[in-house]
Amino acid sequence: MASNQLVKNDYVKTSLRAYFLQNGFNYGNYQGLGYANVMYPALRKMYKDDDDKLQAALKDNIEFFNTNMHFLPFITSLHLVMLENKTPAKEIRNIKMALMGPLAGIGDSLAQFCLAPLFATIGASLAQEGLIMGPILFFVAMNAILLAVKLLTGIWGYKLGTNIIETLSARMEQISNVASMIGVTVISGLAVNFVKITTPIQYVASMPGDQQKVVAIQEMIDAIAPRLLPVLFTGLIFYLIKVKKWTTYKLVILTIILGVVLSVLHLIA
Amino acid sequence: MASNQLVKNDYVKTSLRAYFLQNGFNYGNYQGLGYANVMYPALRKMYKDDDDKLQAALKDNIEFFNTNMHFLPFITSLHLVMLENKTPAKEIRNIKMALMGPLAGIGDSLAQFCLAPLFATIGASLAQEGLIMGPILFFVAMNAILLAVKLLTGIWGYKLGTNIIETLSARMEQISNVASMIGVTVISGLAVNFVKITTPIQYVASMPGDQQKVVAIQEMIDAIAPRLLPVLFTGLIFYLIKVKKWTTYKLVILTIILGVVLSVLHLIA
Amino acid sequence: MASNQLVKNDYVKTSLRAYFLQNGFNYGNYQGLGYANVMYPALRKMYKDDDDKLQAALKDNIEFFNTNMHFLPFITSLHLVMLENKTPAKEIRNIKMALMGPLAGIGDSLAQFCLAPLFATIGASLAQEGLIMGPILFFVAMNAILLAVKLLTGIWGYKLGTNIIETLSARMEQISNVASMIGVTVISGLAVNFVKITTPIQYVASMPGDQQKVVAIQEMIDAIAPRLLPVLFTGLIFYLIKVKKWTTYKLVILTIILGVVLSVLHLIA
Amino acid sequence: MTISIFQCVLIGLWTAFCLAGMLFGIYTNRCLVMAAGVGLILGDLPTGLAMGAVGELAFMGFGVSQGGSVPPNPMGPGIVGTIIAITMKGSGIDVGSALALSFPFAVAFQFVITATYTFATTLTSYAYKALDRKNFKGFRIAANATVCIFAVVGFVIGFGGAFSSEGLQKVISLIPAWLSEGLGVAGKMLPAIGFAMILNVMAKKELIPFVLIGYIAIAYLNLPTMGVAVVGTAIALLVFFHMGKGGSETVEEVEVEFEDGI
Amino acid sequence: MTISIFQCVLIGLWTAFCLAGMLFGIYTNRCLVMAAGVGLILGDLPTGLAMGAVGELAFMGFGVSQGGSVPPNPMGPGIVGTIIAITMKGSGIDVGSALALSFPFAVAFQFVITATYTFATTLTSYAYKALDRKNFKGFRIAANATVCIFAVVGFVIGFGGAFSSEGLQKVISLIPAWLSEGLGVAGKMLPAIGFAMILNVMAKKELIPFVLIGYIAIAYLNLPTMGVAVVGTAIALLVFFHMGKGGSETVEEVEVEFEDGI
Amino acid sequence: MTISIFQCVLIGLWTAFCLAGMLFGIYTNRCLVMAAGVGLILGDLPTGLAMGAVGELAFMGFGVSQGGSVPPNPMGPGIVGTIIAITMKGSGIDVGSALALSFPFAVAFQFVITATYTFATTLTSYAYKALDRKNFKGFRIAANATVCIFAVVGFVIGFGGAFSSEGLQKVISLIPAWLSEGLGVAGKMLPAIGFAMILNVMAKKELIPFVLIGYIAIAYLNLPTMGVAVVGTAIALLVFFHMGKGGSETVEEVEVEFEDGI
Ligand SMILES: OC[C@H]1O[C@H](O)[C@@H](O)[C@@H](O)[C@@H]1O
Ligand SMILES: OC[C@H]1O[C@H](O)[C@@H](O)[C@@H](O)[C@@H]1O
Ligand SMILES: OC[C@H]1O[C@H](O)[C@@H](O)[C@@H](O)[C@@H]1O
Repeated sequence: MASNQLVKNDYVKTSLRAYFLQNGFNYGNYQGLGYANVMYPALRKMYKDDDDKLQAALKDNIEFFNTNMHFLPFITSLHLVMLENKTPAKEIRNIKMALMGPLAGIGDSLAQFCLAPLFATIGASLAQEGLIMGPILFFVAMNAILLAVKLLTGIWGYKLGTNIIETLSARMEQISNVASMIGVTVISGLAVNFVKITTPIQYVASMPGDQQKVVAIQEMIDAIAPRLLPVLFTGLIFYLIKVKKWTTYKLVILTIILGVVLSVLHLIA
Repeated sequence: MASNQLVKNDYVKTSLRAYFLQNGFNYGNYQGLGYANVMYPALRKMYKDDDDKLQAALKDNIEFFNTNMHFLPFITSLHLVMLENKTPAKEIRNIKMALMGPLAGIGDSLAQFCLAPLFATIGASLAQEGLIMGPILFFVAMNAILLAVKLLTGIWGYKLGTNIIETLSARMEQISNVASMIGVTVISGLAVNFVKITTPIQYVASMPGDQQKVVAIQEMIDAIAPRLLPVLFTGLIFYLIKVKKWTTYKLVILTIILGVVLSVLHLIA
Repeated sequence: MASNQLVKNDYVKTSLRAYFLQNGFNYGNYQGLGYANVMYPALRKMYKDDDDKLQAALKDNIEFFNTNMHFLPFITSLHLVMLENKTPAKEIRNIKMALMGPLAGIGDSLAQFCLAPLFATIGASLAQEGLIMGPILFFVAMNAILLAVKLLTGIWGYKLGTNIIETLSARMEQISNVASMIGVTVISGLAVNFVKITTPIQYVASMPGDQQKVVAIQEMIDAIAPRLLPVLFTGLIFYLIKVKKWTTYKLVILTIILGVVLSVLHLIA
Repeated sequence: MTISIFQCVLIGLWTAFCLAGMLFGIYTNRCLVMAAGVGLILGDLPTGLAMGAVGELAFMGFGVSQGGSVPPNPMGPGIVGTIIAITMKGSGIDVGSALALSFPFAVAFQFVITATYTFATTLTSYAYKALDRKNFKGFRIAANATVCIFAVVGFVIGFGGAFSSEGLQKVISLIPAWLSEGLGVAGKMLPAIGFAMILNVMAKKELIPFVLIGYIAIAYLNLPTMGVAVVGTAIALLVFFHMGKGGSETVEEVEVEFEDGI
Repeated sequence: MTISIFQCVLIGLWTAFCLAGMLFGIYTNRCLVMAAGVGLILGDLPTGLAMGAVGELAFMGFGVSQGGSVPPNPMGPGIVGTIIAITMKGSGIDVGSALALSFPFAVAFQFVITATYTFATTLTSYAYKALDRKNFKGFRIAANATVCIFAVVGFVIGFGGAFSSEGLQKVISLIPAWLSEGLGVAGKMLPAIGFAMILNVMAKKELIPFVLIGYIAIAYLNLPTMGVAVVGTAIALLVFFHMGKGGSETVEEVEVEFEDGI
Repeated sequence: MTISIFQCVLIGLWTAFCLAGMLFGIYTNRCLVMAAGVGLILGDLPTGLAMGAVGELAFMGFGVSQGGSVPPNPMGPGIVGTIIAITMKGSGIDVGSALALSFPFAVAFQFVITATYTFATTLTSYAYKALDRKNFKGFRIAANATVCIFAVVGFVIGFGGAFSSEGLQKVISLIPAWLSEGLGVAGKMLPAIGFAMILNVMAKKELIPFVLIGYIAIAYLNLPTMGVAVVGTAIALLVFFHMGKGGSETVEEVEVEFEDGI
């Protein structure tokens, strides 16, 4: 009779199942179904002969869950270690919930705000030169790195065991703060870089001696601050989202109307 | 009989009277006379039938006062709100005095160290190209912004009322610190930018094979640090002011003599 | 009979003797012999008629000592002041030992990580143009500044006397921290600047319409991060030193083998 | 240019794969990737790549789904936009205009996905019921249902987009020059929404300095993306290591103050 | 070139307005503004603008009056300097030399203003007395007296400067080339005084990093003024949000004050 | 080219002076200085300067001895390398190859110096014994012995290097092109060791931000060395003044964690 003791391989397998975390995503319990499903084979092995326990364990873990999938293995590994150590269910739940938020922050910052923009920028510039390498590099680099993240965090959680967990969540919080500082820096930079608004308005100033001089408003704006118009427009959108609680739909419509009207009036280009 | 209750309009009017704050400036009580004068119409309305109270109020407020005029309305509005709420005179005075310093810091940093240099630089560069827009832009931009500051701070003070005043003055201190950090950054930058000293000294180095090479001292200085001479000279002046307590007159004379003598000796240009 | 009271000149002389601090350097007591020797003339004068005391003083000071020689005069001056004030030997020793570490940090950062790289870079660039001024400037500038440091710290220690010594060592610790922040910044910058590794690998991408395009790997690396290879290599070496405790010999051999092999394979250039 | 039924099916399958990949987190749901595939299938890789590049940059800010939020979907430019760009190359539609024209689709797809997530909430009770009956297979079906729906949705979008491309071309060729130019201008403004959305999720007032640093790095110092990230990292670590307690204790209260934000 | 009596009056009125504007805080007392007006009045706007630009940059550091301090007054270059530059354009005096020649005036005017402020201290006791008699009108006259004196002083300076311009020209044409060149060199050094004065008022040692940052921003990164301000703001806010109030001892208090946030 | 015996002696003396100067802290033990001297002595200053420049930059990271550590010695390129470069100029050896060829010597000299310091430990007991006998002169001899040994060692190295230059040339001319090219490549990688050694001594994890700042300053902003130092100073002072206790409290823990470092 095969053992119901988990071996390292079970941890790795569960880590890789993070890819399935969002397969049942919904607005009720978010990644809850997925979480239970990711854990399923390991739980099945632990409670090999005990359908009641498996049922209970799955039901417990269907509850609301939401984190960044690439850092999920850290949580699942800890979870399994604790189960094997017979940690009380309530404690496990606490830790799962405590880590979920910070890891979402860390993971989203890393994957979506740092790695993706970085490789997308490089990939796009290669694609712009007509090289198929562009999308390939993007796809391969992202997946290679994120696969590594999954495996490393999974193994790290496995090795870490339970002993230092208490200090962990505070630490994660701090690291998450750092990650969001970096993320905000990058996103702000990208916003400035990719939102493009300039004005073609010019006027002709008459100078002494019947000379004339063309004065471009855009140049004066640049003298005040480079890329001022994109910044102001992004600020406006931000305000509409934050304070006026506009939906994306309204924002897109506003932007398109503004763009078309101002372009027709030759106020922006 | 008209009410002696102040309405919003009285606050706005008093805010605009900030323009008169320095009309009686003197080295005795600085803006003391001005402050009383700015408050005059509002006080007149409050003590409509009571010349004694008006007299007392004015006398109280002639005392020493000094702040940045553009942020004054914040103080006058709070002052009026408190008067209407029958806040004890001593308390009003405390708040007036507590806010005066930090607001001077904030206002001077904003107006004199950030806005003025910014628009003066842009205006001067337009003027240099022969465009009358230069001085006009400078004048209009400065006054539009500073008028807005007066109205906004005035209305803010009015809305804020008295309830959170205690925490305010500490807060102002902090903001004032931030403002002076920004101010010092800008001023240092401007100093480096606008003080101009270079040396034309060169010497001819003989090289192997009877070749010769002109070595410009200025280039070596630049290699050590760009704009080193202006920085050193500004540092010297700073030292003379700070440690030796020199007056402006002495400094101007020193600079002119230095400039003329070193220029005649072809040591600087 | 000449006084055995020290005069200012004795302090200056002892300060200048800092040049001899490392004349007896060894891996037993480092600058211990040197320290005693630097102090010798002053001690001789103090204990003019008392060989026993001189003997004891010298023996005491042969013990382990290690600091940056240019900042040594600060310690020797304090030492002498304290001796004259009859400070208990134990206390003197404490202060000597407490200052030794931070001053090593400050001095090494200043001399070796800031001044030397600065003037060496300038000197080398002049030398590269064939100007003998290069080495001369380097030598004169370094020695002039470091001589000034010796004299100033010596005089400062003399003036400071003993009264504020207690707070000093904490301060020195802080200043040393600041110095190492600056030092690390400069050294990291220099590493990035002076370690040079690039790859000549190229491949030919076929494009639509039978066109071909040469894609240089180095350009793609630069797009990810400039000077990435030198940074990675320096990181590798750092790891080998820190974690694997490799000696310099092994590192040099590894580097030479790597360089030769990869160059032969045309992987780096 | 017309699209064969075989190509329509291929595009449908490709879109199904890419959209499902969004849930798998494998970054196929990006304009850069999708457009290249469509280009290959339609035999015009260069236009596919060009469209992918332009759309990727414009949707950079939208390429983010955080905390369950659903941004406009890159299938807009990546699938529909690329079809437009390739089939109408001869009629004066360049990738810029195709991008602008595809925006309404991106928003429409966003609707569809939001609807899917909402509808999928029923899966939970289904799963509970299956577990009650110890029907573990049923539970696993529920746990994988969303991704299956996505594959179907993706196929429909891809196939439909390709199949109706002729009708699409007719409609689009009616668009006057001033409008398509205006749409182009609007297209370059649209990324602002994506970035503002992210900043809205992340922004606490303590992060304002980092917003400014990002601005400086790009607008004044012209750093590349990676450079901005390195600068951000340096300063974030500076705060982390050297502001010690100040920093970490602040955090909790920050969360509280989050509501009133910047 | 000679100046008509009518122009002299106009320049007097303009100067009166500009100087009074210093107290009103409307930024008319700037070289850029004053020189343009003088240029208009004398019918040579281009020279007025050129002089305004050069003088404005040189007096950038002086354009500040803080805590009641009185810097050299821009009427020097803005009024007198511009008159010199315009009337002596033919005699080899360019705006650079005119700037240098006007410095003594700038300092002299600083004297006059300081004297006015000192003399105006008598207004206070006058106001008190008026109030004692409930003579509110008297109080209000006192409260507006300084600005009236300024208007008169401004008129005298402007009118006088214009009226005596011929004498001025004679004196100036006696100045040898080496001297006027030397004065030009000195002119470019003079702003140091203004900046050092401001730094002296503001500087605590805690602000040294910001002095360095300003230096880096200009000398190494060549940022424009606004860029320097943005960098300064970013770092100041970083300190504000993440380091508490500053100074070593204040950290504890920071913890306490944190509740009320920004 | 051959070297006269007189030149050999001169090079020996020069090397003795330069190496002793390492202990005196007068910065003669730098490639830039030593190579120039050798160039002068051999009558080929230009090559001496070129070699000095190249070697100085390569050994920048080694130009440091901290806490008693002994880095590869610049006498390698400065003395031996320069001799090679000058004498073999005609045989296709440029300063780059000479640099690479001199590395083994630099490491060998490092051995010799380490050995000297180790051997010199015996001086301490000698000094104690001398003091026991109140033989102060003996004490002083001990206290100056290391520098004397260095002078001798320096002379031997300089003289020997010059004297054996012909044999050296023969050996070197046997080196194939691919190897000398490879050595050149390795030469440009070697500074990494020096820098990593310094960073190892200094680095605590709290300093990581400064490592990044150094990287940014050079790799992205192309600042000169002095600029990097100014940036570092600005930020270090910012930490010093504005993070107060946060900073200093960390420090203690830092000391503890120092062992495991980054
Ligand atoms: O924010 C955490 C997490 O939330 C949701 O599950 C999705 O938006 C994910 O993309 C994201 O990683
Ligand atoms: O510093 C506050 C205030 O002081 C004085 O009143 C004047 O110098 C004003 O310009 C300044 O705003
Ligand atoms: O680190 C202090 C000190 O240690 C040793 O004595 C030597 O390496 C010196 O160069 C260094 O200054």
